[in-house]
Amino acid sequence: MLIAVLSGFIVACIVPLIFKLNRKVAGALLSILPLSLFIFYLQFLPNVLAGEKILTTFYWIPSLKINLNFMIDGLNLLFALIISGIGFVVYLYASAYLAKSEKIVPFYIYISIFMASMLGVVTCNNTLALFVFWELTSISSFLLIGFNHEQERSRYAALQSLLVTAGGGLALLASVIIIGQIAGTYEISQMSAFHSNLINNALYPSILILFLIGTFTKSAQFPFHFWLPNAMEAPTPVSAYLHSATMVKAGVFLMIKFLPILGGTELWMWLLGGFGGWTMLMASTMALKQTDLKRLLAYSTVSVLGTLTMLIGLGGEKAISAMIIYLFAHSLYKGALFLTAGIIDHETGTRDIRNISGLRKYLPITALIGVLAALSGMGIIPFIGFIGKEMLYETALLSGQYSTLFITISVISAVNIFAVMAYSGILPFFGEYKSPSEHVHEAPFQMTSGPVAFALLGLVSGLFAGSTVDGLTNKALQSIFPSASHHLALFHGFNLPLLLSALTIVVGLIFVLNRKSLVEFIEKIRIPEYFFPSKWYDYIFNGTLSFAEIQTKFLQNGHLRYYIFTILALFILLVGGSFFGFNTSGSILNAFAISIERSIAGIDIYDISMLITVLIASVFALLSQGRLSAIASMGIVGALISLIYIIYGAPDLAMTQLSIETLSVILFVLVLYKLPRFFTYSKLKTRIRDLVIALAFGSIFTMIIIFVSAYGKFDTGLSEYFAQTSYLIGHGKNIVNVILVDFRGFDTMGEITVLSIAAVGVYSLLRLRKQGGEQ
Amino acid sequence: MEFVLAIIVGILATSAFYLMLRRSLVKVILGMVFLGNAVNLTIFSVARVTKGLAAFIPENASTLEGTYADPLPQALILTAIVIGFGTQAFAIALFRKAFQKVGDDDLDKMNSTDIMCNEDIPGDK
Amino acid sequence: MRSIILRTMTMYLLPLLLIFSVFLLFRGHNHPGGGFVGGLVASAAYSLYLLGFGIDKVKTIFRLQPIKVLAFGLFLAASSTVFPILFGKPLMTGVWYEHKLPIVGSLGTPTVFDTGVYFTVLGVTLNIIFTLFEDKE
Amino acid sequence: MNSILAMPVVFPLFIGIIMLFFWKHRSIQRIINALGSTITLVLAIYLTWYVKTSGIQCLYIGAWKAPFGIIFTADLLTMTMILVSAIIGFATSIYSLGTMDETREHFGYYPLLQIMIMGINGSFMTGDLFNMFVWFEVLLISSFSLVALGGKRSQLEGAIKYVILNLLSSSLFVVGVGILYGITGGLNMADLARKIPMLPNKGIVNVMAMFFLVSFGIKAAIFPLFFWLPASYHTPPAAVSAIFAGMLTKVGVYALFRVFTLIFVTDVAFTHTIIIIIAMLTMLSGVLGAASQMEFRRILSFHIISQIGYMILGLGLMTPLGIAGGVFYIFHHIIVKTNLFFVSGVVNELKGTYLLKKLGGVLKLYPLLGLLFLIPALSLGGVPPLSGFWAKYTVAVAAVEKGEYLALAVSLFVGLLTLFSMIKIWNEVFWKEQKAEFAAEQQTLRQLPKFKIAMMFAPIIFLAAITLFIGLNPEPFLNYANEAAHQLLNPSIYINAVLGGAQ
Amino acid sequence: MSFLDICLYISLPLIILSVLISLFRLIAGPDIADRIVALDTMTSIGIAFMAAFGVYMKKTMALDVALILALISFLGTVSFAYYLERRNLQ
Amino acid sequence: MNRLMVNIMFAFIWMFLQGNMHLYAFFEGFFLGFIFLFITRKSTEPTPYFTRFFKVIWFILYFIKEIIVSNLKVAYDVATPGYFMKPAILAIPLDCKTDLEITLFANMITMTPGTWSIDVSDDRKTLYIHAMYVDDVDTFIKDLKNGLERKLLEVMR
Amino acid sequence: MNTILEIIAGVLIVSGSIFIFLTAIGLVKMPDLYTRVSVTTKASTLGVGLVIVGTAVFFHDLAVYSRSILIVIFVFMTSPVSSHMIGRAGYLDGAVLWEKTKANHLEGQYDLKNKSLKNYYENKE
Ligand code: NA
Ligand code: NA
Repeated sequence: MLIAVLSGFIVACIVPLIFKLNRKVAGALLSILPLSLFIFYLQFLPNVLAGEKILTTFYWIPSLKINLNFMIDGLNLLFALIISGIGFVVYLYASAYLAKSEKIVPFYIYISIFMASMLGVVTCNNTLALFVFWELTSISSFLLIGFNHEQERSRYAALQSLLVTAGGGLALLASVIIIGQIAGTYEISQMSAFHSNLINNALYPSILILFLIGTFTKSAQFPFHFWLPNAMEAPTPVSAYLHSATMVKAGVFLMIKFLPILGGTELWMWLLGGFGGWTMLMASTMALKQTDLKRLLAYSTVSVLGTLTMLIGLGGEKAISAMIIYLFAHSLYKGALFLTAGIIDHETGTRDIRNISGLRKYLPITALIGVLAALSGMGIIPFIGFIGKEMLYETALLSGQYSTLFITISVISAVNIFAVMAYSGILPFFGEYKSPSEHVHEAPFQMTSGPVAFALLGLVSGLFAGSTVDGLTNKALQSIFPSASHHLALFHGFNLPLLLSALTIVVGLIFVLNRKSLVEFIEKIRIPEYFFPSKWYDYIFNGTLSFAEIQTKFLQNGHLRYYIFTILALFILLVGGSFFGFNTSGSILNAFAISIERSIAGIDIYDISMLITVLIASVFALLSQGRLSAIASMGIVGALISLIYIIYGAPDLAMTQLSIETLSVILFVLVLYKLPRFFTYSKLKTRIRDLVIALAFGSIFTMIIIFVSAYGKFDTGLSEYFAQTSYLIGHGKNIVNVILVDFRGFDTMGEITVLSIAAVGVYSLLRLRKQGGEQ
Repeated sequence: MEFVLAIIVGILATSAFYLMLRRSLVKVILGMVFLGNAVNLTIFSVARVTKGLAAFIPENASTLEGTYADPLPQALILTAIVIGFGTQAFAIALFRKAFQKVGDDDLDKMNSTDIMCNEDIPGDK
Repeated sequence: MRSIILRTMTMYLLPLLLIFSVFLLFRGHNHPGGGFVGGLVASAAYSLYLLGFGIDKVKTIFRLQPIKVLAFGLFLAASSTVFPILFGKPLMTGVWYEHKLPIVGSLGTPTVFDTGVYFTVLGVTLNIIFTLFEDKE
Repeated sequence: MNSILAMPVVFPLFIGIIMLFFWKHRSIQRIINALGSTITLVLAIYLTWYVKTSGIQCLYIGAWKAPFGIIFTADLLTMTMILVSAIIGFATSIYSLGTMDETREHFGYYPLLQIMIMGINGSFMTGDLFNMFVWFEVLLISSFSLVALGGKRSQLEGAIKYVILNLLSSSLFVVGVGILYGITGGLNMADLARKIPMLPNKGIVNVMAMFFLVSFGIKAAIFPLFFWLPASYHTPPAAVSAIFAGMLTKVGVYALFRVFTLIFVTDVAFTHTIIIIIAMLTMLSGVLGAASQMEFRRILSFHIISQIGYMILGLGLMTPLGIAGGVFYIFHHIIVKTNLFFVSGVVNELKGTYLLKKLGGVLKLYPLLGLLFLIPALSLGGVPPLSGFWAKYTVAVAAVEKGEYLALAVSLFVGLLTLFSMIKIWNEVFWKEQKAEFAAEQQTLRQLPKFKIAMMFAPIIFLAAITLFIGLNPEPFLNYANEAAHQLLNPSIYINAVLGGAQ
Repeated sequence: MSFLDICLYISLPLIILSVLISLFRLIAGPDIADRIVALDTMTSIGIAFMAAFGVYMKKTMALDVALILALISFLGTVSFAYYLERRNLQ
Repeated sequence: MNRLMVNIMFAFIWMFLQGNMHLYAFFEGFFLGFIFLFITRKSTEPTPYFTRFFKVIWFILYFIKEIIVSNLKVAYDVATPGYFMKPAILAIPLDCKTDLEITLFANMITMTPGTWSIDVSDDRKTLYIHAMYVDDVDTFIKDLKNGLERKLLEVMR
Repeated sequence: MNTILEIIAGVLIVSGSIFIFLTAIGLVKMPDLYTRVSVTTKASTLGVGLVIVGTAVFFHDLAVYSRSILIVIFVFMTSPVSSHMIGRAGYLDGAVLWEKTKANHLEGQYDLKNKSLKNYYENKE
């Protein structure tokens, strides 16, 4: 099972190799992958039909409880078969569709990654591993939407889809983590045991909302639906595969899977039912006015996804059963329709439904596919789409006190979809012949065979529902409601749903025949721009970018002094704050008292005069206009400090300080002799502000010293040890020197390394120009 | 004693940062020299300060007894001074080079890497 | 600088300062001084010569490339730190020659180390000063 | 024979010195440098294995027992850093062979590189706080030289900010060490860890903690102390940027990890809460910075900041998973970030610019480079199953465990923005077609010498392979990180290893 | 208090006072050369102070520092003069 | 002064530095001096060296007297209000020939307070000095030449 | 014996200090650069000399003698050179002479372009 999932990734790695070997048959060769996967999953069918669940375990990251555990139950198997089956068709289709494209290699790489990830999503039992695959589908979808990446639009759409779906994915991750924390497990099959823990947890609303953000973004639910129509920038096989049949269903899949885990609450019902219903209604209406064949199909897909979501929201065996059938039907007819759209686009060079009609003359097979698929989508008896729609109506009618609402929007949407299906699958082929391209001829076998199969399957599975799809869909239903079962039949007798179906067809036909006035009518409804979520996306996107720019310009403003200022401010805040914040026994005042008492006894004329000199020299350095004066005052300060070192018993320090100070002066002098005088750049106010913050910093230093010296050192063991061993072991009487070359000789090693590198750096910095490189 | 030293450190640190907040690069580097001094003196002050008694073992003894200035902070400061000198020397050379390139020691004319980050910086090629 | 007075005095100060620098180096272990100050004094001597006579003249009396001098110093110091490993002792353990030597006093790896410091400081300072001095434009 | 512990420090030093003797002999330096880096890598791998199997190791330099002399201590955190530094050093050395210009090679590029690695390794190895300052300075001064080497205007202007702000940080560091000595009378970190809980006045400990937070914070480029990084990292040649991006800030992060798990653990409620707040702000601020940039390396630079936030968040959480996540994050990040800078350098070699608006069409010409960009870029963006995802995930789970839901939200949001800016680069550099007016500078890969191409791509592939390997097989790395976290959260292990061995 | 102590209590403050007075010239200038003269004088005074302070503390170590000061300060002065001359000669 | 003398001088200085008067310290110093003279070797004009011991002593005493006298003179001027001085910048024609002679002469002038050497002309024939107490220019120059310069040259030659 | 040495040392140190003090006063009081340079020589000759000799007398120790002699030698070797260097630089920098200065033989002797100084007497003829 693991190999099955990984095979896609492995194949992705060798795609370039295969194309190098033989470019012509490579596509066909690669289609063996989904085919064999289909067969692989098909072999589980008997077991599943027998009621078994197959679980395989592979420990991947046990320390994080992330394991590649795969499970095959009815639902998973259904999805796996859809994915690999449609995958096969798409692979084959693309081998002809993209035959001349130079990007066929990346296409197969991306789509293989996608298919593998998708299989991972639908068969993985570990939520975290599932998330891994989930994100991979987003990435591969991104790469595929940006297939024509030379175009700005493609890049925009790709980025948009990625941000929306990956962003949603992160929300999903958050919910998965929190669920994992509460339930203590990441295995989906074990989570339903914690259902009550989860829904009674205080975090439940947040968990649910995060979870739904994840699934809604993937399944293009309002308000995240906008990315899907834009994603039609991708090549048609991609649209057919990812953006109608499989990836967008991943969200739906996950919602069904989590129905027993997070579902069964008011909140669940209202969020899913509400958003799903609204999405269904809105998208189907939007679809009516589309002129681009693919966008038309995309909106109808959104609408169907809304329907599915709504059904999951309504919950209950009936709803889920309806949802499964509806989903299955949709995968078939929408896949077929997309592929016909691809053929039309391929042959006529346009996807604008206003520019094409009567194509059946040249594209007879395609026309057949289109009509069959569209009929299924319209919900015409005896196609599988009809059964799905009947079940939808049935469920909506049974949905309790709000059934009127749900049935109303369901019917309206169904009418819209009816029209849309006709627009996309029937109208292009009938009427007067019209096409921008002159070389319209039937697509090759690789492109038509798959869609034909879909279209026929839609018919067969409808006609013989009870004996074909019944078994597997029943098992799929039972993987959610173990005791439930349904019996699919084309005809349930004359009931309200059938009546509504008839109504749907009638109104739908009116819509179809009056397309122009309908579109005009819809166009008349003026909705302000800011009501559209796609605009929200733009607002949020641009808003984030503007904010990013403002904050970055504010923080990273290029002025060193503001940088230093900020650092100082933070230092004063944190250090000063914690200094004044501590209330242990010895307060600061106490320390001051102790220190002053001790100090005053020791203060003498040197101290005072040094203080005065330092003060004068510093003030002079601050105010001086000449560079040399400033350097001179620096020298004086240095000399004074060495004086302090002498007074307090540090002759080595004093020597070093003096010599370094002199050397510094020389360096400054060598550098500065050509420079102009200082200018006073800043205003008085600025200077006062700077002085205040500098003073605050200086005071913190002063206070810390006073505080520390008032309390004294905790342990003097080190200096005592040095005094004892310096001569006896270290052979030296100058303890400071022995520390420098022996006790802490490695410090000195580092120190001379610093010096050396400084010298090398100075040399390289100043010399490099002369010897070439740049002018 | 520490009290006076503490105030001296305060003065030095204040001057250091006042200088570092200027627009002239030379002043900033001078500020760093001041800061270095303040830092060293701080380390000196917070250790045991004893007037006049350096940590030398007398001629005729092999260990040092009684009170003496703590030698360890002295060694630390020595290291810090020397390192400070190295970095200072580099800073000075850097300043010189920058001055040659920009023709001014005004830091406000040296912020192209932050402000013109989306352009080619003139003088780079 | 063009000054007979400075130049003449420098001629006498140079060896004086150099000898003083070595004195500081070797007494450092027991008295104030050490490799660092010694190296600085030595480089001060050459710097003085540089100021008096200019860069070309100073290169005739200091023939080595300063970078090589500092590399030598570093090498000396670094070698003295790994030397004890040959005796199975941890890095930088002091290894001493038992007898006192003329000029140097007691000889041990720390003394060698300090000598390394001396040369490094000399090389470093001269390298920096020479470079800055030559970089006129 | 623990002296081998010092080899990651001493060996690069000797290589550096030897290369100084061969000043101006470019080809000899190239050979010595590449060879030396390889040996260092082997050494680091051996040492890591050794420490992993035999526990914390100490080297008492000069045979002075702790806490009197300087000691080198290697626990698992140390070895993580040493290993990754050796990997990056090796990769950079190879990459330099392909990309470094002759002029810079003539002016000490390789010695500077080796000494910087010495400083980096020293900072990781040392068990002594002041000695750490010294190593910091060693690496800083080398990095100062490297960042300015070449003397372009942008380099100089960037270097000024880099140098001054880092020196400011060092000053605070050394003062902090001095004051800590004044209070406790110790410099050895284990000794400090032992003494600080016994101090009569604990209030000052928090003051010192903040002192070090600000100082190391500047080095680690946390909010709002990161200014030097975006000002300078995009100015030197790509090889230099790459090793800077990988290693330098991480030294600061390492220092924060060390002191805030060993020394300043007396008032975690105060200190580590502040760290968490800063971590979140760092993540946000950095990623917003990246979102607003349109220069390849500057985007990457801002991302360093934002990623530091994650690492620090792990530290702030102070739970086993948090610390482990932080350690794992450091390891992953260094490799990925270095690699991205490598890629940017190759793009620059090919197209002569780093500006996104001038770039484009790289994917069509060099699809392999596209793949090699995507691996680290998506890893940085936290796309599973690449290494970055596990890192982010671990930290995120740790945040949830601790109940820091805001941190979780921030970390996920920042993850998304990170992905966004990586995709921005991808869109602009690889997908977009280059505008005709900018295509003039471009050269094709075929015109470059074969050797150069090999030296450019080999390290990129090497690091990408590591990223993939970690991503697909994170278990051993996570186990290692957990063990490291265990050591860090139980300072007594460290203290006993250092002080116990001497008595 | 011995005679020597009295002498030192006179001379040390006198020397310090001299430093402060010289500082005035350093600040007042007016020219750079005047400041350099002041600086040079201050270093000379510094040498004397160290010697006298050594007597005061009964320690000879200050003399070592004084020796360094004598050597090194000369270099400083010469380089200042160098600076001044360069400025005017170019 | 020839090189040997300088070398011996070094040996003594080393002895002083070492603070002991043993013979071996002398040899150490001699040895080191040799090395440094070798390192810093450069041709200085070799002049025959005679130990004019008494002359030197006399000269030093004379010089110290000059220093004290002029010091007091200047000190008096400083300590009292107002100025007594009549300063001038003067050109002194030089009889000193060698670098050492000129330098010593110039330095001695400087060391006596009230006068200091500003510069030596490029042809080394004129020393420009600043003097504080110049009653008459020619007399002052003559006194200086006859006093300090003549005595110095006597010692040196 | 000790007391006599101490008294001598005390007297020497005090008188040295007085000279130093007067130097400082002179430095402030004197009207132009040239006279200031003249005055400051006192600090380095008699001032420092006397204090150092006093110190040597006080310690009465060979090591101190040798060091004192060295200091004196250094000071005597270097300080006149310093004065010469500063003064000359000051003159070239255009330091103004006191208005009561009697004569200025240097006037017009410097050739700044060729960095040379002419012979005053040669010029006259
Ligand atoms: Na008077
Ligand atoms: Na005089």
